[in-house]
Amino acid sequence: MTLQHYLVISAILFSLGIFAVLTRKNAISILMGIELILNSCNLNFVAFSRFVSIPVDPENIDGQIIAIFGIVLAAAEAAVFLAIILAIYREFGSIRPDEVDTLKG
Amino acid sequence: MEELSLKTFIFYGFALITIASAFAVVSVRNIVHAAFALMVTLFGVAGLYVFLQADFLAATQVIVYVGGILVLILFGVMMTSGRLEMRIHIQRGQLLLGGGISLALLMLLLTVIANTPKWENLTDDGLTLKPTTERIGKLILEDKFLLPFEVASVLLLVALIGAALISRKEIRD
Amino acid sequence: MLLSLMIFVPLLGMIVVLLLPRESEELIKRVTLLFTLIPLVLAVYLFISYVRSAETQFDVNINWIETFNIKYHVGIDGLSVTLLLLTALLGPICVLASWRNIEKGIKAYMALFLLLETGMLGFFAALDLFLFFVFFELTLLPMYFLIGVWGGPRREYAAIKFFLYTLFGSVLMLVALIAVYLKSGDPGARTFDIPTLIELASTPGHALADRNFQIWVFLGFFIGFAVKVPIFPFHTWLPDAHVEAPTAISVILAGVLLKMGTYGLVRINMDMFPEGMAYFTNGKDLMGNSLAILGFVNIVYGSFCALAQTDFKKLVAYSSIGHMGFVILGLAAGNEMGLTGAILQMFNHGVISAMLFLLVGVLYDRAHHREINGFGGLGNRMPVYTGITTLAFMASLGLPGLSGFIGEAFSLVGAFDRFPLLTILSTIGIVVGAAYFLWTLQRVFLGTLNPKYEELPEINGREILTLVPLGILVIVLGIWPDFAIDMFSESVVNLSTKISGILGPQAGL
Amino acid sequence: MVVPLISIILLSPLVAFAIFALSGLAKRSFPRQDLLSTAAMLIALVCSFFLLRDVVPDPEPLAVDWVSIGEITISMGFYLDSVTVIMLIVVTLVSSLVHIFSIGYMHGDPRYPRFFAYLSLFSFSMLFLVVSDNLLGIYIGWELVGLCSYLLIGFWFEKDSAANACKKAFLTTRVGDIGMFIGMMMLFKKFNTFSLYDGTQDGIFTLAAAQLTTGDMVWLSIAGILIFCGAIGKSAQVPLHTWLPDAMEGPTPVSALIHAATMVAAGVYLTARMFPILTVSSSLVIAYVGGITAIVAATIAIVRFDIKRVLAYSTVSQLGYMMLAIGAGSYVAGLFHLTTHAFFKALLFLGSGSVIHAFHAMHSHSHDEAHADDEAHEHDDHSLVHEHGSEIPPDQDMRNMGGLRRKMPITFITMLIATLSISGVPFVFSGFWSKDKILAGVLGRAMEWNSIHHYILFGIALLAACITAFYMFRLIFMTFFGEPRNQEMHNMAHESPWVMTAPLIILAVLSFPVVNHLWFNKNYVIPPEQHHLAAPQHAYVSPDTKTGDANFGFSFFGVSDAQAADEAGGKNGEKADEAYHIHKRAHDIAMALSIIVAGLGILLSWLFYHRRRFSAESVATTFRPVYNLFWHKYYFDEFYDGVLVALTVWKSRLFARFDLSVIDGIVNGVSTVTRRVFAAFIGFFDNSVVDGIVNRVAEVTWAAGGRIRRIQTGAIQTYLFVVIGGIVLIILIFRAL
Repeated sequence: MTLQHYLVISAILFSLGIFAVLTRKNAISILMGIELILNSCNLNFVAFSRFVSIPVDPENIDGQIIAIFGIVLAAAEAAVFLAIILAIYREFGSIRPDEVDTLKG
Repeated sequence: MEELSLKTFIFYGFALITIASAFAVVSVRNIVHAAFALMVTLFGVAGLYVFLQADFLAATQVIVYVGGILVLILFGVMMTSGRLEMRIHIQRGQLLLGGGISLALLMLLLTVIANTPKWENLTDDGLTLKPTTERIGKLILEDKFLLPFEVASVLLLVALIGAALISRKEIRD
Repeated sequence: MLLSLMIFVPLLGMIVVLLLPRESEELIKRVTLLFTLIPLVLAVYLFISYVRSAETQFDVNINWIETFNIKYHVGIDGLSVTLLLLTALLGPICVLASWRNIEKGIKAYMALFLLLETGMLGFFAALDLFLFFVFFELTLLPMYFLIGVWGGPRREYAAIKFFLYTLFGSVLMLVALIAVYLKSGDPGARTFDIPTLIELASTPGHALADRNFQIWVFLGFFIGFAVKVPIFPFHTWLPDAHVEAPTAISVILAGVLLKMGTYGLVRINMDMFPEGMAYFTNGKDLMGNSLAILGFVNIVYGSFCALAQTDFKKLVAYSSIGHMGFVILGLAAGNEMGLTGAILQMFNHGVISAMLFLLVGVLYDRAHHREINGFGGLGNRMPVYTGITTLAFMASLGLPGLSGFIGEAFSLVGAFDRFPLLTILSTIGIVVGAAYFLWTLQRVFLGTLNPKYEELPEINGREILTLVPLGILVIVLGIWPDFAIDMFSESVVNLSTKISGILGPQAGL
Repeated sequence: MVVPLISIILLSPLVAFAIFALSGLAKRSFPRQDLLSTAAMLIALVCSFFLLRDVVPDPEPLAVDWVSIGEITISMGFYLDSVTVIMLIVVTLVSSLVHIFSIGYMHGDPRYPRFFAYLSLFSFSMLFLVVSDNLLGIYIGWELVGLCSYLLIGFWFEKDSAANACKKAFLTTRVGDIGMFIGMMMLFKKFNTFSLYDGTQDGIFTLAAAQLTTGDMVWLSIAGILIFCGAIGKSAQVPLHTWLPDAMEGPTPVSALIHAATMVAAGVYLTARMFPILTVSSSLVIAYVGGITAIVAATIAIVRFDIKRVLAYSTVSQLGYMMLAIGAGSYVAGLFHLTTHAFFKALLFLGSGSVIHAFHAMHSHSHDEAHADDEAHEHDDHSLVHEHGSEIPPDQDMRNMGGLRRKMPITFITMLIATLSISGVPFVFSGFWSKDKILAGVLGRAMEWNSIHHYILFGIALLAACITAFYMFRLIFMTFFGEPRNQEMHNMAHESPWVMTAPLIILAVLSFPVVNHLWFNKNYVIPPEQHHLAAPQHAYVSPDTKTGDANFGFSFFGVSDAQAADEAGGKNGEKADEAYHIHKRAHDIAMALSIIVAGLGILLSWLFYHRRRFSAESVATTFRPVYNLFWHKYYFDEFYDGVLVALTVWKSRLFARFDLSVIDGIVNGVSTVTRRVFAAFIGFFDNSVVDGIVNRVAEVTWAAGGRIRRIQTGAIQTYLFVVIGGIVLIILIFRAL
């Protein structure tokens, strides 16, 4: 397995995540897209850490730790995101982002 | 074309599962189905972690994502819609534009990956890492990542409290 | 080091004042007083420990901006130590004079005042042309605000006028200054150092010693200083500024700022450009008499204008113009008597006009107007005030035994040697001077008491305290002028030999 | 002993004044300033007498370096010769007596302590002037006495007339002082020193004498005349005499001390001090000024009714006399008359003060109120009698007096003695001797040089002597003889207390020739030599002034003529002998003539004012133009006020307006023009370009805002589209590059 394999997978996941974020009309779907993006990033970190550090220090696992932090971040983010979604839902009765447009100029 | 060993085969399998389920996440109309597809994706990524010899991370991925976040998402779906099956409505123009942009982005990333010589032919063949759990524990708790770790824990705390506060019913008081 | 300490102590004081809370006004005043007393003590020490010679002393010479060879070079000679003493003396007096009559923003006022004091002290001590110019300009800004914010009804007009006038002069001065710098040597060897420049300017064959160059540069500096002095016709900012400025600022304006002009004339124009000076004072033709004519015009014109004033402060302001004319006349003479008289007159005018403005301020604080004809018969109501005013008036009109006389008399005696006719005509100013002061004395203090002022309170202890040191100086210098003359006689002899070496003995108008 | 004594003389009055000034600054007043000042003056008087012993013939000045600048050294110090000592005694004596008199006269005045303090300051200044050895010192004293005169004339400054008078006095004398100052500058330019006598360096006199052989007489003459200008101002000579009569607004003791005995005589003293450098031409100018003053003032005095003004004009006239004497080369005679005049004129003033005191005591205890009240009142009664610049206060108006000799015997007798003295009644009164000496000196010079100028001057002097006798007796007759003209005031009049009469009596004694021996002993006062008279360019035969002036004393108190002649003959041989004979003859003629004119004057006065044989009014009507001329004091004041003062004020207004409109106008104009020109250009630029741009930008922004705001959909996904699309685009662009 080469680095490029992982990078390609990661890139596909990332693009799909972006696609979800851009096109879904449901906040929770958007959240899922974001989770995809985060996963692709974590995958990137771990892959780079693994392959690029081999000539220098094969035992380096810094990328993994960053990925752990990424997961932590994702967890926190998911919690807050859902809380916000709940609040919005109470306020607007909808979680469709295009209906939540009080900032419209 | 390289040799199709078992390991390679399994790797491609995981990759395929991951990508296919991710595609399902963004494409199925039922949000609950999407959530379950996401679960598959997350499993796939965990599998890929195993291939990268990140055992602890793979476990974490399964526990936190599948056990935590995904459940959270499902709760969110239930609490907002009142029913588990919820149709996802997509406009055509938006779909096309979003697809275009995503595709462009993908093409871009792929060209970058293909055209960066430094990243070519980097393999980890024949190298096995020692189990990482212990080292991760040490790195986090007594080495250079102590401070980020503490910050992350505070972040989690804050997120916890914040989420509880925001989602409270009587917010104005 | 002591000298630098003296210059920058008020600046430190300014910082301290700025750190104090706005509400504790008494504390601010006391702190300001303290920070103006320190330079006074230092100035007295310098005055006493100054060794009589023509050399500069207490020099500090360190690099400041090396690219242009600008140095922080300060030092004193007999002339500057005298004026430093005057400045340092007027500092605390002005603070005391501002004790009660500054109604708003006392903190900003005191801070600006301290900044002004640093500028003035630095100016008199600077021995680097650039530093000299920096300090010269440094006095401008606080002065602008002090007049423009705390002044009378037309303060903005007066402040702008003062500012633009002085700036106009400064610009010409700056041009001349740069010209001197560029001519002072090859690139790399150029200097702003005043003693060095003086030496170069008297080295035959050096670019600075060129007669034509000196004449032009002389003119540039002269106009810059002439605005400050002020010399006719650059004087009209003075009455306006004085009338609008608060009392203490008038005191500084007349007591110190005008001296900056004449000090510059001596320090730069005479000492550095003797050839240029000689061109304007050789007495051969119109140009050769021009400086003396300006002095004469200042005396007579200022005196006559003063005679016509009915605003007390304006009268004193015009009298200042007249009295500064004696300085110019004495400088134009360029001989020992004339120079001594001119320098003495600088110091004495500083003391006397300070007294006069303080006295006007005392009256203004009580009656809230300055119209001379609106008073009358105050002599009975305020005998002590009348007594001090009479002393100041007499000193100003040149009564022998008081300091004003010595300066005037020596200037005239010196000038008579070279410009007999102009000097004789200038004596008209003495008579007119006596006339307007006595007339004022009569209109304000003599005659029957104006019933409006039956309850006018007598001058109080604080005000007396501000006037007494000046009064003592007036009397002491009148009786024993050598006390001051001794300080700068060496420098004067040096200068006069330099000038007369070029001029020769011939007389002008 | 000399320096300590002089120091005590100078310092004691100064200390008295300083105590007043310092206590005033502390807003308290020293309890007995009167006694302090008087005591100080008496100390000075005693010390002055001690100094009599220390006089040496040709003394060195006792000087210290005052200012030194390079080569130039200006010294300040004392010069003590016989003239100095005599002046010291005169000043301290008169001053002491005036102090004592004032204790009575000024009693009850609200500013009583201040009066004595001023007197002390004056005494100091006058004494300083007298003892100074150099021109600058004299000038300092000169101006200081002027200040004191100013302060004392304006002592009752509530009166506008007093306030005007003091200002006028100071300014008028200042004009003269400027002349003196210019003269000093000329001498300094020439000789580089202010010292008169030889000390460590040569003084002006020596240097001038050395210069005379090379001869720049014009320079020296001009300098002499200019210095004399100071004396013209201070001694109230024509044309600067007008301040002295006005100065009578001051308290009467002041008039006696300053404006009769001492300060005004300082001019004479100065002229005498400058005697060695007076050239023939400057002497002649001085003599003429003196002569004209003598006659002009005397004629004005005839028609005055204010008792103090009469005395004031009399003083002016007598000062003219002294000037005439010095101008005619009679150095000793001038100074002699100065001393005798000091005593009898002080006496006359104090006597008149006694009369005024007697009168106004009834009005009010406060002087000023009395004056203020009566001024208005006076205006209605005597609208015709309009003294220029001021009304006559009723207590000084001789037309309110008469018959006082019984009411005030001491005042009467003492004033009569003084009047006899000033009128030149022969032999027993000092005034006769001094006046006679002047007349003789002038005539002697005239005969000796055969000079028409001096004959004219002699005639003037005789005429003035006659008029003097006339108006002085007019004063006595109007005041003390006849019937009281104002019964009410007369009833209230009384003799003054002893503190006032005692000084009168002492001065009366001094009006007899008790000090004459000082002047007749030729070894005591030695006239300085006038070297220029020996200079070759003068046609006149030089008389030896030592013998010429000093030797025609009648052997009454002084040395005999014969004795003097012997010495002169022994020293100077034939020429002196010849001069002596001329002067002897001149003296005889002058004495006879002076007795005749004095008698004539007294007789006329008696006929006019006592016997009423002729009516003064009818004479006045007959010679209306002449009377008017005298009455209006030759229109000097009108000329000064109407022309010189008005011109000065007009000029000052002109200058001020010029300053305000032209100079300041130019400045403001430049700023206006700058503003306008720039404004025209910048206004255009501003409106069309800058403002235009601004407005366009605003419009565009406004319009754009209207459109662009639609982009702000409020939908997050729209934004995300843009952001991500943008990123992709940017990367694509950079990749392409």
